[in-house]
Amino acid sequence: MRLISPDGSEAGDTDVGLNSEALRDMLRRMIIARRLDRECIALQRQGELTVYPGFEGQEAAQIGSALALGADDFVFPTFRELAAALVRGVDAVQYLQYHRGTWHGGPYDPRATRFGPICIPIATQIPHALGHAVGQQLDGLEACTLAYFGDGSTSEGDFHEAANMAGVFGVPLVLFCQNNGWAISLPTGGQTAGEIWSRAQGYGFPGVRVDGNDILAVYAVTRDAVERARRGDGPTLIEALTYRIGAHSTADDAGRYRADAEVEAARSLDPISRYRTWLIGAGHADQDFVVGCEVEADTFAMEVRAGVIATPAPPVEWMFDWTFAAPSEGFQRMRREALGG
Amino acid sequence: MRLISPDGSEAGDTDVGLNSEALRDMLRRMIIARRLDRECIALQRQGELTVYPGFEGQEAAQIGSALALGADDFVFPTFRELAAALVRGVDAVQYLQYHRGTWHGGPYDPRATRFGPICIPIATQIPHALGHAVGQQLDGLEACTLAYFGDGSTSEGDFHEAANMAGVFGVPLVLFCQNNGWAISLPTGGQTAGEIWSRAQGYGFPGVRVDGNDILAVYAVTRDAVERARRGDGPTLIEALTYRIGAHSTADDAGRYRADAEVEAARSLDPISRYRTWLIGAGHADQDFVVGCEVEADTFAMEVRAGVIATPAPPVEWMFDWTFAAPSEGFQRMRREALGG
Amino acid sequence: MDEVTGTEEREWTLSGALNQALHDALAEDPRLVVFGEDVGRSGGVFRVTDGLQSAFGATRVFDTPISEAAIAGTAVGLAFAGWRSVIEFQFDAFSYPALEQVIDHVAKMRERVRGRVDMPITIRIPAFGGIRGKEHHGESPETYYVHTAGLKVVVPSSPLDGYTLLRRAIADPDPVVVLEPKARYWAKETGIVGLDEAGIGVGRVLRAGDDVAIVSYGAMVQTCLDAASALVEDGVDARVVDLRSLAPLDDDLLVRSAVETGRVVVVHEAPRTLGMAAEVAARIMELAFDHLEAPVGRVTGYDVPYPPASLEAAYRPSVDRICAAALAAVRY
Amino acid sequence: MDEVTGTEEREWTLSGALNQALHDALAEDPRLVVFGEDVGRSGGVFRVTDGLQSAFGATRVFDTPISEAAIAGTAVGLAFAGWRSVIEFQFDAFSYPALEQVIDHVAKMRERVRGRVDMPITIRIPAFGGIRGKEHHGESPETYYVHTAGLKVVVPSSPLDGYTLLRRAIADPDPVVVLEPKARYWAKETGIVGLDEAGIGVGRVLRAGDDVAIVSYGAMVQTCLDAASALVEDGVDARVVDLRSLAPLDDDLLVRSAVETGRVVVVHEAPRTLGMAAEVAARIMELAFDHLEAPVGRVTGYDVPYPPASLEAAYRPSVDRICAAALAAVRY
Ligand SMILES: Cc1ncc(C[n+]2csc(CCOP(=O)(O)OP(=O)(O)O)c2C)c(N)n1
Ligand SMILES: Cc1ncc(C[n+]2csc(CCOP(=O)(O)OP(=O)(O)O)c2C)c(N)n1
Ligand SMILES: [Mg+2]
Ligand SMILES: [Mg+2]
Repeated sequence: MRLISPDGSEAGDTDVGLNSEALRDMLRRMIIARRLDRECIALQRQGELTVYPGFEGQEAAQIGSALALGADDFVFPTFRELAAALVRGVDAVQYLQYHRGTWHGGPYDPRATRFGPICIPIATQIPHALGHAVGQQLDGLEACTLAYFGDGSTSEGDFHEAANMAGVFGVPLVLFCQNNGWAISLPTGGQTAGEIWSRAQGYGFPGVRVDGNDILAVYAVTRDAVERARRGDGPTLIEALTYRIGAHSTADDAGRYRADAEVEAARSLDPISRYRTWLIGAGHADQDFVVGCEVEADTFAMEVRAGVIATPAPPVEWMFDWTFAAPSEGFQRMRREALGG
Repeated sequence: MRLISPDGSEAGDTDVGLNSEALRDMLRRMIIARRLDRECIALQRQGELTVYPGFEGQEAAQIGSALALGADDFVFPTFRELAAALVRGVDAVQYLQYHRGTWHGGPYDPRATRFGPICIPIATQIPHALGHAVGQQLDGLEACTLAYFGDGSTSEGDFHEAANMAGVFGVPLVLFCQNNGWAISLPTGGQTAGEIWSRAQGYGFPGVRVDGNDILAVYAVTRDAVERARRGDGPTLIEALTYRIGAHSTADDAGRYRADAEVEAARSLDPISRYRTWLIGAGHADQDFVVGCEVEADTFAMEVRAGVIATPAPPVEWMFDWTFAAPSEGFQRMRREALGG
Repeated sequence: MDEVTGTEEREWTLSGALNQALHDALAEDPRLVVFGEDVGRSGGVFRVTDGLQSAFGATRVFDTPISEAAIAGTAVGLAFAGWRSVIEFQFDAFSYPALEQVIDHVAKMRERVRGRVDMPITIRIPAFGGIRGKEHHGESPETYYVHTAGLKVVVPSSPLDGYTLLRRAIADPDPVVVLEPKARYWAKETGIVGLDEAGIGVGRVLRAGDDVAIVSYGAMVQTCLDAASALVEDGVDARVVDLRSLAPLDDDLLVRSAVETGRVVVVHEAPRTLGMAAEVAARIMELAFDHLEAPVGRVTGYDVPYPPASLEAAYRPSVDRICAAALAAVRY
Repeated sequence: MDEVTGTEEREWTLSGALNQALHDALAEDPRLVVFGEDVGRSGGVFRVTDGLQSAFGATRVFDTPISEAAIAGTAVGLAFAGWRSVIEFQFDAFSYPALEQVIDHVAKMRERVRGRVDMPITIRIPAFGGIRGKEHHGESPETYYVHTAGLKVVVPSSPLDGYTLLRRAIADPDPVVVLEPKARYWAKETGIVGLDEAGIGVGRVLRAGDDVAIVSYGAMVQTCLDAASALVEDGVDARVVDLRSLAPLDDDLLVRSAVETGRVVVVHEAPRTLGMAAEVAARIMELAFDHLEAPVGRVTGYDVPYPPASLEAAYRPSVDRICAAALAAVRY
């Protein structure tokens, strides 16, 4: 499924029901997200963040899908969905506490933002999304849960168990796979001999493959899946084909296993330039708008940088403050021992 | 896929390349297996065996598939493949040591019989079969590995991880699912909303559904999968539709969750009567042959009963004798402590 | 099943008392769900969930596919949606496929999100041996759970206490693993089920005695009581302590027992190395070293896989082994 | 990488020495395979498998999909086919998805088939904290493995010993879990790698001393040596014991240390409850009670999830905490 070609020309019906303002906003968010991603990599190099997993190249997949969600919907992300987090209204500085090393997966409030904690154990967030969708079904809500995961995550038992159970229960779940071509050093071809989107059939619900670098197409297929889920028609598996332009993380050297030529070829499919070309060509925006976005992005990146650097290390008490809602006397004794000396 | 209808009439080309003797042997093995299965249930009721999981109704699925294997092939079973074990030459009395409670999953020699240990943790034997097939591929053997598992087993992560990895490596593996309609109290419809055989597509290899009560059809599809594997063309997923006539085990009361009417309907699909009708109708055997098989089955069942009852409890040393190939001094001290007191 | 509880005195089996606890908890909290393999229509392998689905409907009490990791993960997701869960793993070893979810998320999630979401999850596991079960049906998994920071672990040894501990586990805002001694499911006790019994973190003395303290939990408690009776002939007055709660441990009770008897023997079915007795021994040494007249004794399973039915008796702590250890402590 | 080993003296990092051990084992045994996530083309997150695929080919050293349970299960199946495996789990917590396979089969299979098939499987796990890693990247999983009967567990604390222990683990006919202290991967040591060092089950004394024995393993050993040096100022002569092998434990060395010093402190990063120190303390009490002048001290991580990078230092045993515990033992 594709609506805009890599060169920016129309490849399908681009009227996905969004007005010019909303369409411009998509470009704005992609520009801001990419700028922030690059700032984070700089912050890591300068020792202000621990290992950081960049998402350059995946802006359309993340922002297009997140924009298709409503306020009542809920997201369970992996560790690479900062762009989607921004769409959900997660505060960037709070989010980056995770990479700053000042707290675990949920430094922001997952309930308030309806964006679950950053999740590192591969595919383990998918059963959480299933469970949350079961809860929405029990509560009879017209809302859904979306789980983000990568191509590599589809090899884990947790993906399978959650997808199959979601099919059995017919819960309002959207399984959104960002197939960015790589899982650290393993290309998708080494991850599976099948096609990820086609797994859905075996679970009894629809699977769809979309050009993950085409933000309009991503938005459209995700919105359809979200509506299906809210209607009570059950889960959908979406495979968004995109590409991880950078290394797996700032700790990884992709040069060891990946040819530069492949990356160059991928750059020609860039989600931002493609969408910008189309947006301006279709008369929804002009060059000034783009410049405005870039200025806004710079300012935002600088604000986030300042906020991150300003964040102090947490007090030692935090190590004990949230382990239990009802801690035992013995636990408190250990806490005192730790704080005492 | 079906070659013989429930009423014994031909539903396809029944020439699967077997001569009359081989065709008769299929009936003989099914009659003997069923008789032994019933004897085991009696032995359990009499306290000579611990909990026993019967396989009545699944004789064609097990025997038809096991007969399609060669001496160099290897099987990793679940806990319900006694009929297949007999085909592989596993000694029934040795096998039943497991249910006698005198030893664990491998009371017989898995290497000599090329029949892996009885496996209870659902789906965990499938990765073992994958690994064994990887070994066959490394050794460049023209042989394959077959994993048995049930419909319920396909919900476990281990099934998925092993199937997907097998597709990636293209190893000589046959994934043989006996869909007997139930997983203890859960009907297959509660296990998955999809079709089991169709999962294969998502892993990049063929999946096929066969009438699991039609021994000729089971034999044919398994033989094809085995030949594919030996040729180096990779894995095949076979879903054999059969039915668990009895309870999950002698400890289970199927009356709590299953309607008798369903069981009655299933009896009309019985694999033995159907095949007997066809075999005699096609002139491969006569009534005397059938009677001969029943007599042989009685004798065999009585021999096995005697062998089982004659089996003594193992010596306490056995608890320590095989934990390690190279036990430590401390382990030996604990052994002496246990045997001393 | 009774609709009313805690009222009249009657005879309970552990299975029946646990069933009543689930029934009462479901009746009390409309946002509690019970799910797992075969817990719905069939009522569970040990009948602990018998009748719950017909009483509360298939949305509150439901069967799942055979997917332990997803079962545990579903409970985590339900907690985010404001639901309280009781999940069952059919047998001890069948809780292992969910260990990643339990260790990484069930135990850590509240800390991970800085307390913004509680994890009121009860994990029921029929555990331990003694029923002539097949391999993987007689394991003692407590060490895996007790060592995992963020979990509470309880083990009832009797029907009435089973009711109390399961109700407390369900009501607890934190994840609680309830290890149900399957060898005791049909043990009987007469009384009134209720919440009067002590809560999580508190052990109990089942037999007074000042010569030696025999500390245990679960199915072994009865064996320890039998050993204590047998020790009378040797003129030994043994105290029997039922830990009830393995995490948190009742340190005060352990110290009191050590101080008052000077001799402690810990009994469990799990393999010795890093079994609960190691922790109990280490704590008693830390907290009551000067009061110890003898080393804390360990009467445990051996460091081997749980054996087949025919060897169960040789593997599990026996009255003889417990008495021998108690006498060794007394005569040390 | 050198084609020849054990010959010339040179400087080794732990990562390099482990890499050499794998290289030499692959060269020696044509039926040995190495597989896991990112171990092939990329050479591993910590470079431990660097260059092995180009040296031995993609059939002997291969990448797998992200399927830890299947990776462990594959090693079991390969053992049935007569192959020896070294598998890697990328980080401590990422070994948890395979726990069912490891507990039910890797550890039990030889016993299950009555010794007819050995399980020569080496499970490599970069473990423990200290690298400012993200959550799930700093766990100390040893208790899960040490308590599981049927497994052997070793932890190198230095490059040269890393070579020895990994070679011994690979050569062992039984499954061996090798916990590699990731904080020490780049620590340097000069010498000749070889198999002269002691084998599995044997610990070593890294610093002589008779006032108190500080017992540890892995990355903490260096911290203990630093503490021992600091203790000199307090006039305390501390012995430092590197366990090397957590299962089996070197009971004789533990007893000797307890008898000769009368005072023992055990140090590890894992949470305290049911951490290795509990077992060491319980054994020393069993085997050397009368020689103890003070309770065995435990300096460990706390019973909380491993904290974020900023709090690592407050969680892990420090020189100060170790010295305080050693002094408490000496002055008891
Ligand atoms: C259970 C588990 N195993 C291994 C890892 C190590 N790991 C971190 S990211 C990653 C690759 C994930 O690939 P994919 O799902 O495609 O996501 P991407 O990194 O491409 O966004 C791996 C193997 C992990 N985090 N969790
Ligand atoms: C990991 C695990 N979970 C649960 C069980 C309990 N159990 C034993 S058999 C069974 C049902 C298996 O169903 P299926 O795979 O269809 O095989 P069948 O019994 O029908 O032959 C279950 C849930 C188990 N043995 N292992
Ligand atoms: Mg990827
Ligand atoms: Mg079945």
